[in-house]
This record gives sequence, structure tokens and C-alpha cells, in this order.
Amino acid sequence: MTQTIVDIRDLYVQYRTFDGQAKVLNGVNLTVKKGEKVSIVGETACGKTTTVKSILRILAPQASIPRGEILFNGSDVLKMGYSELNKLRSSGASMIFQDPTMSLNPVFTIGEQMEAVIRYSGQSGVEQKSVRHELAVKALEETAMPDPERILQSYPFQLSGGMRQRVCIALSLATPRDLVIADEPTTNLDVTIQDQVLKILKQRVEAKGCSLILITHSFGVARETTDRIYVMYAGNMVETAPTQELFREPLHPYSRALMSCIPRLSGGGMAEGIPGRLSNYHNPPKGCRFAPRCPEAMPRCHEEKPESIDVGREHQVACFLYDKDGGK
Amino acid sequence: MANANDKANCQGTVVKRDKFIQLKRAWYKFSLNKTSVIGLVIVVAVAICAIFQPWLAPYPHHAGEFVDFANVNCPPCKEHWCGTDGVGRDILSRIMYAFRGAFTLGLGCLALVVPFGVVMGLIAGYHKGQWISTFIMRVTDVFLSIPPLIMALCVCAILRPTLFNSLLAVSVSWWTWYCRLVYSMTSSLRNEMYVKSAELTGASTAHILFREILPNCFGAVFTKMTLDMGWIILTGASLGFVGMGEQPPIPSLGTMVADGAKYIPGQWWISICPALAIMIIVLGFNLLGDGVKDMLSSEE
Amino acid sequence: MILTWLKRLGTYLFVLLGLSVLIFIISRVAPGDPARIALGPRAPESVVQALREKMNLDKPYVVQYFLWLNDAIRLDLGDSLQSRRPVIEDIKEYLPATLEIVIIAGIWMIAWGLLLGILAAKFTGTWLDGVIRVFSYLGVVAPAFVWSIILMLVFAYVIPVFPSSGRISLGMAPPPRVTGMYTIDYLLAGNFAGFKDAFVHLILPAIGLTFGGIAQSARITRGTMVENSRKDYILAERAYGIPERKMLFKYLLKPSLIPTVSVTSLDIASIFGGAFLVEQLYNYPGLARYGMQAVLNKDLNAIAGVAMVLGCVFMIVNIIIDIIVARLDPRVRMLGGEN
Amino acid sequence: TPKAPDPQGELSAHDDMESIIRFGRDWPTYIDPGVGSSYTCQVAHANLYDPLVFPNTDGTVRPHVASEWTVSEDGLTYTFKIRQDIKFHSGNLLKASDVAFSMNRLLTIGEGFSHLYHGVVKECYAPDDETVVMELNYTFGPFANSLVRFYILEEDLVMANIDKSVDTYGEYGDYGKTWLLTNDAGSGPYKVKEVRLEEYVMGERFDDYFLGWEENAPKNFMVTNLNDPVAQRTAFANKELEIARDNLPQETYAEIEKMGGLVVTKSATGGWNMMLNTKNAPTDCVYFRKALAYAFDYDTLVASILPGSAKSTGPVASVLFGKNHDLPGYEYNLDKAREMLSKSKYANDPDKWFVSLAWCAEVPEQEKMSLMFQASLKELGITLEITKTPFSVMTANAQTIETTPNASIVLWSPSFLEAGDVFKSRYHSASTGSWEQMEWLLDEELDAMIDDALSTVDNDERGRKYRAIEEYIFDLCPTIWMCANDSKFAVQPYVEWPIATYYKENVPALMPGGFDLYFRDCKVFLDKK
Amino acid sequence: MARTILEVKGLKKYFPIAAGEQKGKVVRAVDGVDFFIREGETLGLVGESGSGKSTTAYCVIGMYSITDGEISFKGQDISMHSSKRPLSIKKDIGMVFQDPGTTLNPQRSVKQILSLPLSVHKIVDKRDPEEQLLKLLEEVELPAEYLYSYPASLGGGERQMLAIARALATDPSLMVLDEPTSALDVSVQAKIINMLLRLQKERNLAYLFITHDLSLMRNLATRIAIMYLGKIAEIAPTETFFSAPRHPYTQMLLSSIPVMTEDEDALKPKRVVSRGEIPSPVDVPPGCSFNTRCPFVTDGCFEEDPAMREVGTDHWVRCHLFA
Ligand SMILES: Nc1ncnc2c1ncn2[C@@H]1O[C@H](COP(=O)(O)OP(=O)(O)OP(=O)(O)O)[C@@H](O)[C@H]1O
Ligand SMILES: Nc1ncnc2c1ncn2[C@@H]1O[C@H](COP(=O)(O)OP(=O)(O)OP(=O)(O)O)[C@@H](O)[C@H]1O
Ligand SMILES: [Mg+2]
Ligand SMILES: [Mg+2]
Repeated sequence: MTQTIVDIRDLYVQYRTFDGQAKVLNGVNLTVKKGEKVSIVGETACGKTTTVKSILRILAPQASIPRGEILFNGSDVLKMGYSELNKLRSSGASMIFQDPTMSLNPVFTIGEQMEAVIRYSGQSGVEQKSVRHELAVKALEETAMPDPERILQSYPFQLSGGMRQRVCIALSLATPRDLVIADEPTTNLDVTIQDQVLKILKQRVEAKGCSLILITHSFGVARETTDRIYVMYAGNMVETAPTQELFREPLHPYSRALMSCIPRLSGGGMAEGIPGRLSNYHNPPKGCRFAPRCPEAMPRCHEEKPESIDVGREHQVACFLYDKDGGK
Repeated sequence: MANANDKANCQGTVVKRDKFIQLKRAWYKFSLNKTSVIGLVIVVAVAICAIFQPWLAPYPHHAGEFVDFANVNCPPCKEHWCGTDGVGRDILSRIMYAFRGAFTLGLGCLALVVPFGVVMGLIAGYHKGQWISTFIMRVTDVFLSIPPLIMALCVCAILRPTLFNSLLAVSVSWWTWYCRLVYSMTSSLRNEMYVKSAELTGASTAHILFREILPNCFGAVFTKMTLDMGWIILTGASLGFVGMGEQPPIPSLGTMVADGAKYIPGQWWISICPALAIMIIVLGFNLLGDGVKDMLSSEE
Repeated sequence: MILTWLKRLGTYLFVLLGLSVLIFIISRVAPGDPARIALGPRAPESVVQALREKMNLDKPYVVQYFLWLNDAIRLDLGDSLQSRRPVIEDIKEYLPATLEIVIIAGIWMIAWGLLLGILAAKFTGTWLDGVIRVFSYLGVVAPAFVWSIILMLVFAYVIPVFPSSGRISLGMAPPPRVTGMYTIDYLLAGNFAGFKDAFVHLILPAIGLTFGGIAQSARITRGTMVENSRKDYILAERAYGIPERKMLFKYLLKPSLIPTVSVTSLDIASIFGGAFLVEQLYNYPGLARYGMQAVLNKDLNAIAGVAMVLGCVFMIVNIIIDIIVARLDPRVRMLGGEN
Repeated sequence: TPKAPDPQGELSAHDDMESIIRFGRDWPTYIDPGVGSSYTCQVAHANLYDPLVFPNTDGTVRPHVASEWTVSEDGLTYTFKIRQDIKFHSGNLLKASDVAFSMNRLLTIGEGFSHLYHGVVKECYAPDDETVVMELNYTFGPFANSLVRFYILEEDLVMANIDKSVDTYGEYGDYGKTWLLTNDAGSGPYKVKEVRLEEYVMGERFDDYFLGWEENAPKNFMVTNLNDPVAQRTAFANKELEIARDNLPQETYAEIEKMGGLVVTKSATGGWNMMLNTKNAPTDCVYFRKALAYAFDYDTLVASILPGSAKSTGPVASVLFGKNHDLPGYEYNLDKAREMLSKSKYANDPDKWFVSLAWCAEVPEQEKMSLMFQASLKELGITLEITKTPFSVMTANAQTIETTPNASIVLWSPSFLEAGDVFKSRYHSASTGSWEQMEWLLDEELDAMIDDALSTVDNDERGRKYRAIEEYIFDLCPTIWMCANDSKFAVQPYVEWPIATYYKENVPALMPGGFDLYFRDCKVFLDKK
Repeated sequence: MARTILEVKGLKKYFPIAAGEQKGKVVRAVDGVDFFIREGETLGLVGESGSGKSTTAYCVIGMYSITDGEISFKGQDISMHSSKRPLSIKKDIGMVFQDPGTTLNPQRSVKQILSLPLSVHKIVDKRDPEEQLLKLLEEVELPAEYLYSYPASLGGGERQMLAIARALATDPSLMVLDEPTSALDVSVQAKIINMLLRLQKERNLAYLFITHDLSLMRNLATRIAIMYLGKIAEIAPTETFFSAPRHPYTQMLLSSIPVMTEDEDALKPKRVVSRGEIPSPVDVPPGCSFNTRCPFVTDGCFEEDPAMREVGTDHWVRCHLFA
């Protein structure tokens, strides 16, 4: 059996706001195996970023984690001390942020930032500046960046969005890692650039043999990049399945509804969209959070929170429709 | 869709609920920070002292033409909580009266400065890149090229020392802050799509400046105003300290500190009490201002 | 790049010109006859009339302005009423003293402002943050003169550890003039006792001047650091496992310094303004006290001179601050800031 | 040969600096006797320069630079014999031509104390090295007494330092004014050691002084700009100040006394005057002025604000020659004040009852007086607007009738000790436009009386005329004579100051301003410090 | 065939660069664009970021004064800046911007926002102005109670609907929609697009619809124009565009789209893989501007800028391959 890199179990996260506690994550389960590429797909504000930020424990100070555990290579991230955590961050997992404009320090050159990351990666032999420089050049070259030397001397604002995102990829893969988390790395990029960046990301991750968590809005991106997909809605993983299987047979009403909304290149008109709005996190529905919008909701859905049910190999869905003794 | 009755109903409730929520939210954010509540309390208390001085002060007439050489330099005691000064006047009563001057100065100055500065800033910001904007902004640079207190002193030097003149002196360079603030906000707000769409609809410049842009500057301007009250009172106190404020017998905080400073440390209360009064009122406005800032900021 | 700076220079020149108009207006709208005031009440009318003509007071204001400006450019600012010397001489004499105080105060302010700001940001929400917050409120709620009075009371009177007046102790010979700043001149002359004496005289007034500035910059530093610490790039750097100390003092501090440095200009303005009262209190013979005397005595040539010179000095300060900001912020440096 | 560093030498230099008398008040702007006239300038003049004659403590004068003098029959020609053993600080001998030069310079510049001689002295020349002749335009009774204000400058030195680039005084350029701002050209007991603008003037002992030196006489003096009462008190406590200025707040004197300082009251030659502008409404009405005079609380003033001061009964201080002792003085009586008010031409015009008053910012006690006056005028329904005015601004405002406030509080003392100077400097039309007369009397009859009295050589006759004039002025009530200027000084216990000793022992001692701080007569006992 | 409502000929818009290293140069945001829109149809304008789509739209609505070219609307010349256009034109062209968060003034209530165009164009129903506003809200399927709330309390999709309502207020015949749904979730997007389609049918509206989402275009547009570096590379009816894309750039774009089904995969051209980035519009490469990325590039592409050629009905391509 392949080794599990990340195992999130029943994670709850809430944010303190002036309207009270926003109960964002509502018992999230997620596992990533070694070398596996998974993606989390969901609409805006469903808690994707919150989920992955909690892996690195870089949540905003208002956040609290009342329940759950996050096992990274077997040890619980939530119980780690500072040095352990630092080790996790410098050599365990790394993260690429959504907005490449915002995720590079504007007043340092790319070179300075890359070298700092390499310097503190815990690798041996990086005390020398020249070594660090070489590593940085190499990392950039691997992302197919032209003229790495020039890039290293540039400030972030001098680069285009695609280049910045490639720099971020280079940064996160400059040193050996077990896991790369990419939070919507291509949302702000053009399709052609997105295509290139995703290809590079995929290729680099595969070459280095590390695992990938890719967050995206787009089923298309998820399909073309990853092996397995988590569908997230309002702080819950409603469904997970290997990519092919999910597209062949989406089970959760939300997955189905969401997929139908996506315009197809092949035409066929637009679907109606999902009625209603994402419910408010301060006062979430008691049972299934999708129940108020669900066309197939049953009375039970409004009362109880559905647990994940195995419906196939690596295919789980959190819906009473598939509960053996539920529903009907 | 709905009958008239229904409509009225739902509108009514919406209006009310919305306003109520808005206010409650504002207050929640404001009161989240206990210090801003303290600030509000201080400011209100000081305002009450100033307004009701004749009824609240132990010796209200001591703020006017009054001397009592039998009671000079009396240290703080039961009768005179802050002691008496060199001609026997009750310092507490005078401080309470002096708050009036401080408020008048602050409010008067803001009343002069804010409308002018804001309009200038709106014009300059909206026309950024055109000569009118450059001109206005260079003029503000000129006014800011001398530290404001020095500018105020120079202006005071040539005017008769009165409250109104010190108000003018402070205002001479103060408007530039509002001009700059509103300028920078306007010059970015004018690129907001809602401004563009108002323009495209064909709305007049006045509408755009005062209805579309100005309301969005209110928050920042209002925050600055509360914080500035403190600054203006401080500047006024500094002017008073060199004898350029209210003239005797009307008490002014800065003048009281200056006059009392001659008697330090023997008769410390003559100077220290008004100095504390300055601190309290300015502290009040600062705390309040910070609270207002938190309240109006979008961040939680 | 050069072009940007040239353009800035043009702006500064324009501002100076505007400033001169402003100062001219201030110095000429005042009531009274400058010639008569200059010569004293008993001078014969003929002498006064002659001076009046010499001072061009009989010409229209516009002409007067240009003549005045022409003189001013050649550093001829007229004679001071109080000292009877050319104002420029007085300025040469006093400016270094005030600069000395402002520089010391500025350094003191920036050092403490940053330190406290960083500490407060680092320990957000702890008691230390609270203490610093209280301190910064104290700093901004009282004007410089109040602090000076209190400092003088405590450190010159109750515990007399610092001198309360003058630039150097009595009987101390001033150093040979090189820069006019005693501390530096003493050092240049190798006289350490003198340096110590001059320095000790600077301490109280300089500290008195900086309370407000320290508080302001501490607040702003804390604010921007806290704000920036939520930025993605800081999260990213943290997520790369860069040690906290390094984060704080390098990756977080540098971008956060930009607003702090930018508002330093305001703090320096308040130091200059405060110096007008504080030098007076400490009987410190600097340009600010000279200016204050000029204001009190309606010595218009001196007021104009002081305002002009302080305007220029302040402008230089602003240029320096611009340069520092440009150094800190590559966007400003390479794209040339807004405006 | 270069000297090896000598710690001993440094020490003795230090000792030298210890032997100093420092007096704090304001900065003596013009140590040039041709220009300056303020009190601290007078102090500097008296110590840096020598006058032709020297004042005695009884108001008379004794020979000084002039060893003797004769007056012609008609009283119009004075012939002075000049001592030949006086050295200037430059080392040159003082000659008669220097005296003539100094007088001509004084008259040409027209500032300082020139008004004492302006119009009086027709010509001044030196027929030989030992003789100076002064010819007068008319007889001037107190001429010899007035010469205490005439100091001798070294002609050659001044001429060598003239700034020719300006032509204010024709061929004399600036008459050496610029150079003399920071240098002296005198022969006095002290010579300028350092002038720090706006700060202080320091003098050091002139060892070759022609009258020689006594033991323990201070080796240095300093007049510094130290006006603030707190600074004064602190400096006094730190022994950085030997003589604290007059007119500090009472509270400060009390504290200085607690520190062991000696506080003495100087006997008054002048007084506290509230000058009323007799040309501006409403103080142009004599009854209105009298109403004001009756509304001033003299008793509280001498009891509480200036404790120990004597009341004034008129313009002339009681110790001066020519005082009219029959004058009753005004008293605090609001009924009388109301009566006067009803007689005034503004009786039915209460909106004119607005009086502006300027008090001198340098003298804090004046504020108390103003406030007290304000309170009692309020009872009469008169509004008093008080303005704290720096002295220099007061001077500037005094230049025209319009800018002169209705009332100005000024401390005034005569330049030489005779009633004549009071009249001439305070009430004669010639003195209008200066701070010394803000009354703007411009009364020709009075002018004539004053000129007449001053030209009277006979002492008794002159005294009689003086008394008549004082009565005349008293009736005009142009001034509220608030009280005598019994101001206080504070002295360190390690300093012996003869005048203070007189004051302390209540020996009548009169000295024209400046000569009271004649440091050569003082002693500093370093061992007591 | 329907009447042409908008015609753009040789439109150019250059922005001078005011500061920085490249001061003095110009941004060639739009560099010679020709197209037309017929009544009731949707012209989709696609292209990468920075290709000049928005600029073209802004020129059409008069937000920018154009550098060169000609725009006519219903036969009337409207090449001038909006401040010089007659009110009737402004009334007839509606505009919806990309980010619903920024197009609505947060300080103004829904009522004020909706009233502005009505009062400016003096089409207020005097008797019952509120009724008029409610009708507008109803038209975009927003509840009446929103009239007194502020944009902040609306969701993203609702805000965009409000923006559409505002554009509809003056009853225009042409709507310019600049990426109206790209900031929204797919579920919301579906709702809005459906609504737009309904409105188009009801009111016979013409849309100039800008997006970079080709899949969306496929389901929406009558004809599609594809822009690259300020120029239109290819313009064709939707069917043709997807079934027979001609321009290498169109192919590159199509091949880059991540899709969900095999059907879609089949539509993607396989010959062209995406490479390179769009060059800066300040330094437009000489010759054909696509020559830096084109897999079929020839020497001629570096020398001469190809002209538009018609390769089928309504199908125009700008490429040397079709010369
Ligand atoms: N610091 C915070 N304080 C309060 N609430 C927060 C904070 N960060 C996130 N939230 C809330 O948590 C919810 C989930 O946010 P999150 O960023 O995880 O969503 P997401 O799925 O990543 O969305 P997107 O696709 O827009 O990036 C949102 O409702 C958001 O408002
Ligand atoms: N006001 C302006 N000043 C200067 N350059 C501008 C301005 N507006 C747009 N540009 C430039 O013109 C080019 C085209 O911009 P435009 O906004 O039209 O692109 P777009 O196709 O709409 O891109 P996006 O998909 O990002 O919205 C870009 O390079 C842009 O930087
Ligand atoms: Mg996210
Ligand atoms: Mg765009």
C-alpha cells in the first residue's frame, strides 16, 4: 500500500467575525497518497483555501480549529511545535497561491526571495551563495523560463502574470518536497498560459515524484491535471472519485448540478443554474448544507449531516441518497 | 407580482431593518474596541463640561473678569479641586470654560477647512492630469512646504491674537490635508467602474463629484476629522502657549499652561492641571477617532 | 530616471517659488512701517525716508516682490530688527544649532518608533502591545511643549541630571566653527569633553520634541506590519519555512517601512514646529528660537528668512525621504512614483 | 616656543571663569552706547565704557573721564578737562578728540540716549588733547547730571571698522554700528570677551583699568538672555546665575529665598505707569481717564501683586529732585470713578467704553495688574481688552497715535535722577512716538513749561518749576501712576553687591539704570560658593 | 438579414505612456479593428488578456476618445468621446462591466442606482417612479424588497443582475457586455446567461459580448471575433468558428481549453500546442503580430502584416496562410 502523505480527518475550522463564529469547515476528510495528484473543486467561498491553509497552519489569526486532525506523514500538524512546523514548511509541503501578483514580496528581487527559500530549506550545502544561486537558476530553467539570470534580478512587478506564477512554481519545487499545494494557480491567467503553466506544474510534480493538491474552480482543469477529484460544497467534501469515474458518473446532486452548469465547447445551450445561494456560515443549515438548494432533498437531509459513504473504489459520496438504509 | 399592500409592507420592513442593522453593525465594530468607547465618553463629558460650564463649574464666574487676591495660589483642595492661579481664580472652572475654546477652535477650523479642502481635492482628483489638478496640488505643496505649526505662527504674527485669528492661522495650511486625502481617493475612485458608468449614462460632473465620489470619501474624511480635532486642539494649545489664542480673561488651555509654567514646580497645579486637560481632551478625540476608523474600515 | 528626478526638481522649484510668494505676502501685509521699525522711534524722519526708499517700500507690491526675490536669491534677506544684522548672518549662526537638535531628535524618533512598532507588531495582542499602545497615545495627546516642561521639571529640576538651558555649559569654549554643529565640531577638534557637554545639552530638548513622532511612527509601523503580515506573500514566505525572526526583520519589515518612512516627513514637520516652542523653553539658541522671537517681536525680515530657510530645509528633508522611499520601494524607483 | 599642555593652567583658567557675575534678563542687543538704551544695554554700557561723569548714590555726579569742568556765565558753554591716564581696551590713550567724536556720533545716529542731548548740544569739539568744549543751544539745568549717559568710544578703532558699503550716515558709512554690535571700543572696567547673538554678552576684566582693581572683584561678567522665570530659578539653584532679574513673579522670589538667595528691593527712581493714550477715544477725555485712575486698586497692587512697593502720588518718584510732595495721588474709589464717568463726554455713550490695554510680555506681574483692573472696570461697565505684547512690539506700536493702545503698562525709570528727565522724557512732545510716552500729550503749554524749567540753572528755582509742572500733569491725568518701581533683585550669597547691601540696609541709594550693576564694585567669594 | 446596427472601421486606440522607463512610447491597445453587429445578434469578442477587447468596447461606448477610425451606430457617426455624444445615443447603448463589485457605488442604494439613468434621460414615470423601478427589478428577477438595500448586501450574481437592470433602464438596442460573468461562479453564470438570452429575445437586443471563455461563447454568440494584440485575427459565425477554425491562433486557443468531456476533446485541434506569451502591446513585433508564437511561421510573416481575407460566408481571417 502506498504511503499516505496527508490525511485530514473530520476537520472543523471557524473564523471569528463580528457576526459571530463563521463555521466554515464542517468535518472535512481528505487523503493524499504519495505521488498522487488530487484536486479540490468547488465554487467560491466553499472553504478550499481554508482547507489547505490549515495543512500548513497559516490560517488567519481569527481562525480556530475546534476539532479534527491533520496528519502529515503520520504526525499531527495541529500538535506540532514551532521547529517541527518549520521543518514541515521548509521541506515537507509548499504552497502556490492563487494570485501571483500578491504572492511575491514586492520589494525584494526574485533572486533574493528564491535564495532565501533555498537557504532555509534545511538542505545541506546551501550555505554558500553560489550554490543557492545555481539552485535558483536550475529551478527556473526547469519551469521553461527563458533567461533565468535576468529573471532573478527582476522585481515581481517587472514580470507578467504567467511568469510570476512560474516563478512561484519554481520556488515551491526548488527544494525537495513531499507535497505541493497549488491554490487556483491559473485562475488569473489566460487559457493559453494556463495550459502552459498547468503542463509545467504537472510535469515538475511528476518529475520530482511529489504529491499535488490542486485547487480549482474548473472541472476541466481538474480533469486534465489530476488523478482524483474532491468536490467541495460549503465546508464539506461532498464527493470524491477518481477523475474518470467522477465525470462518467457524478453521484452527488451538487456535483451533477454544478457540472450541468458548465458551458460545453460542443454547444448544447445553457443549463438553468442551481437555485438559491450558498448558505451563510454563521447560521448554516442543520443537516446537509446543500439541502436547501437540493432538488432531491428529503426531510432527513434537513436534520442530519450525511456521512461519506463508499460507493466504489475510492469513490465516496456524502449523501443520504446512497445510504443503504436512508432515503427511501 | 405583489399587491400594493404587500409591497408597502415589505419595503417598510426592509428600510427599517437595513438601517437598524447598519447602525448596529457600526456600533458593534466601534464598541469592539473598549478604548474607543472610553474616547467617546471623554469627548461627550468634555463637551458637556464646556456647554454647561455655568451650571457645572464650581465658580463659573472665575472664567470671566475676576480676581481674588485673598485666595491666590491655593493648592488643590476641597474647594478648588485644581487649585487657584496667581490672581485667585479657580482653575477647574477655567479649564471647563477653556474646553469651549478648544471645541470652537476644532469645530470652527474643521468647518472652514473640510468643505474647502474636500472640494479642492475632488476637483483636483477628478481632473488628475489636467492643469487645474496640477495647479491645486502644487499649491498644497507650497502650503505644506512649511511645517503647519510654523505657518500658523507666522500667520498669527501678523494678525491680532484672537480665537478667530488663531482659527484662521491653523486653517491656512490645514485644508491641504483634506485636499490631499480627497485627491488621492478621488483620483482612484474616478477610475471605478461605477463612476465610469455614471459618466457614460450622461450624469453631470456635479452629480459625479458630489453624489458618486464624495459619499465614498466620507468615511475617510470623517475619520480624519475626529483625529484632527485632537491635532487642531494641540496646535491651538501651542499657539496659546506663545500667547496667540483667546485673550484674557477668557481662559485658553495653552495660555494657562504657559502662564503656569512660570510657577513650576512651586505652584505646579497652575500649569499641570490645564496640561492634563489638554491631554484628556486630545486623548478622547484620538481614541474616538481610532474607534471611528475601525468602525468605518471594511476589514473586520 | 534622471528625467523623473529633474521633473521632481522642477516641482520643488515651483514650490519654492510659491513659498516665496506666500512668505512675501505674510511679511508685507503686516501693519507698521518696516523702515521706521528698523530704525527705531527716534531716528530722524529723513534717515527713515531714505531707508524706506532703499527698501523699495515706495514701489508697487509686485515690483517689491521681484526685488525682494532677487535679493532673496542672492541670500540678501534684509536686516533683522532684533539683532540688527543681516538676517542671513543670523541664520548661518543659528541654523546648525536647530539642525543639530532636529537630526538628533529625528534619529531618536525613528529608532524608537521602529523598535516599538516592531515589538508591538510582533507581540500583537499581548501586554507589551498594550503598553506600547498606551505609550503611543500618551505621545500624541500632549504637545511637545508640555513634554518639555515635564522633562525639564523632572530631569533638570527634581533630579538635576541634564542641563536645562543653552547649547554648552558656561565657560565651555565653543569649538572652532566647521559645520556649526557643536557636537560635530567638537569631535572634529578632538575635544571629547566638549562633545559630551554639547551632546548632553541636546538630550532633553530632543527627547521632548520626539514623543509625538515616536508614537506616530510606532503606530504606523505596527499597523502596516500587522496589515502586511496578512498578505499572501508573507503567508507564502512563512509557508516556505523562513524563520520567524528573519521574516520579521527582513521580509515583513522592508515593505512595511515604506509608509513609515513616508510619514516621517510629517513627524519631522512637527519636530520643526515643536522646536519653535521647545528651544524657547530650553533657552536653546537655535533658528527656531530666533524665529519664535521674530514672530513675537514682529521682526518681519527675520520671519521671512526663517520661514524661507526652514522651508528649504524641510524640502531637502522631503527629498531625502523620497530617495529613501525610492530605495525601499523598487516600484517607485523604477516606474517613478505617482504624481 | 610651543607650550606643553598644562593641566594647572587649565585649572586656573577654570578658576577665572568661576569668578563671574552673571545677570539674567534679556540679551543686551546693542552694546554700542550710540544705539542701545534698554536696561541690559545700560548695564553693558556701564561696564564696557566710561562716561564723562559718574553717578553718586545720592543722585549727584562726580568726575570720571572728565576730571573737572567749568560752565560759562551764560550757562551755554561747558568745558571739560579730560584725564590723561585712561587707556582704551586697545591700549591707546583716551584723548579729548575721542570724546568729541563720541558725542557727534551719538547725535548723528540719533538713537540710544541721544534724545538727552539732541537739540541741547549745539557743538562739541576738542581744542586740544585735554579739553572738550560743549556748546549748548540753550541753558539746560541738569546737563551735567545727564552726562552719565554719555560714553566715550575710541575714535580710531571705530573709524577703522566702519562699513563703507552702506551710506546711512554719509561719509561715515554705518558709523561702525555693525562692528560695534559684537565688539567694544571702550575703556571701561571690562572688555568684551564674547558676544553670542541673542544669547549673552560676556566681558572680562580689563587689567589696565585706570581706577585699578580691588581683591575679589569679579573677573568676568555676563548678561544673558534668560527671561523665563523657571529658567532663572533653575539657573539660580544650579549656581549658574549670580543675580536674578527684577520683576520676577513673587512666587519665584519666594523660592529663591528658600534656596538661600538674597532678595532685595531696589528703591524706586521710576514707577509702574499705565500710559493712557490721550488722543484716542475714550481715553482722550480727561474725566474718563480720571474714572480709570479711580478704578485702579492701588492697595491690592502694593499689598498682593508687588508686595512692599510704595504707592505713587504722581509722575515723579518720591526720591527724585523736584518731586512735589503735596500731591494727594489717586485712590481706589469706584463711586468717584462713576462720578467722573458721568462727567465724561462719553457718559451717555457706553458703547465707547472700550479700553485696549497692552501689557509687557516680559513682565508677568503686569498680567495680574491687568486682570485686576479688568475686573474692577467690569463693575463700571467698561470693557478692558488685554493684550500681552512683547516690548519690541509695544515700541513699534508706540510710533503712531493710531497704533498706540488706550492703555499700556510700562515700567519707566529716568535716565538721570531729576524730575526734569521725567517730564522731558515722559510728557514733552519731543518724546512722543516712543515707548516712553504713549500718552501723546502734545501739549504746547506743557512743553514750554518743561523747556523753561530745564533751562533754569538755579536749583531751587528749577525745583519750584518742577513742582508746578508735576501738579499740572497730575491734573491732566494722562497716566495711572500705579506704584513706585520697588522692584526686587535676587543675589547669590557668595556675591557681594554694594547696591544690594544698601537696599538691604535701607540706605537710600539711587543709581541710574545700568550703574546699579556696576560689576567692578562687586565681589565674588569663590570659597563661599 | 437583419439591419446592421453598429459598424466599426479601422478603429485604433493608442495610449501614450506617461511615466517610467518606456515614457514616450505608446500602447497600441487597439490597432485597426473592423467589425459590425446586426440587430438582435450577439457578436462575441474573445482573446487573451491585454489583447484589446475591453478597449474596443470602451471605444464603442465612448469612454475613450479614439485615435483613429470610425464608429457608426444606426448610421450615425459616434466616433467621439461620450461627453460629446448626444444623449439619445447614450440612451441607446447599454453597458455592463466585468466586476459586479465595482460597477455599483457602495454608498448608493439600489433605488438611487436605478434612478440615475432614468432621471438623466428624463424617462421617469412621473406618476409612479417606484413602479418603474420595480418593473426593472422584476425584469432581472430580483425581489422588490431590494429597492432599499445597498449593493454590499447583495450577492455577486445579484449585483451583476442589478447592473444589467441599470443598463436596461434606458431601453437600449445595443448592449456592450465586458466579461459580465467571468468573476462569478458557473452556477451563477448560468443564471445570468439565461437571463441575458431571454432579454435578447424579448427586446431584440444586439450584444457585443466580451469574454475569454470560448466554451461560453459557443453557447451564446451568433458570430465570434478573436482578437490578438489589438487586431482581429479571425471572425466567423459560431458554427464555422468551432468546426473549421482557420487562424493558427484560434487553433492554439481552442487547443488550450481544458474540457470535461470526450466530445469536447474531439473538437480541440491537435496540431497546435500553446507556447509563448502575448507580447507587450508597446513593442508589437513587426509583420504579423502573431509571428512570435505561430507554429507555421514563415519569413514573410516577419515582413508584412497580413490583411483580412474572406474565406467563407462571414468568415474572415488575417493570416498569410490564406493569401
Ligand atoms: N480571515 C478570515 N476571517 C473571516 N472569514 C474568513 C477568513 N478567511 C476566509 N473566511 C471565510 O471562509 C469562507 C471560505 O473561504 P475560503 O477562502 O477557504 O474559500 P475558497 O473556497 O478558497 O474560495 P475562493 O474560491 O474564492 O478562493 C468564506 O466565506 C470566507 O469569507
Ligand atoms: N487607460 C489605459 N492606459 C494605458 N494603457 C491601457 C489603458 N487601458 C488599457 N491599456 C492597455 O491596453 C492593452 C489592452 O487592454 P484591454 O483592457 O483592452 O485588454 P483586454 O483584452 O480587455 O484584457 P483583459 O482580458 O485582461 O480584460 C493592455 O496592454 C493594457 O495594458
Ligand atoms: Mg481560495
Ligand atoms: Mg478587459
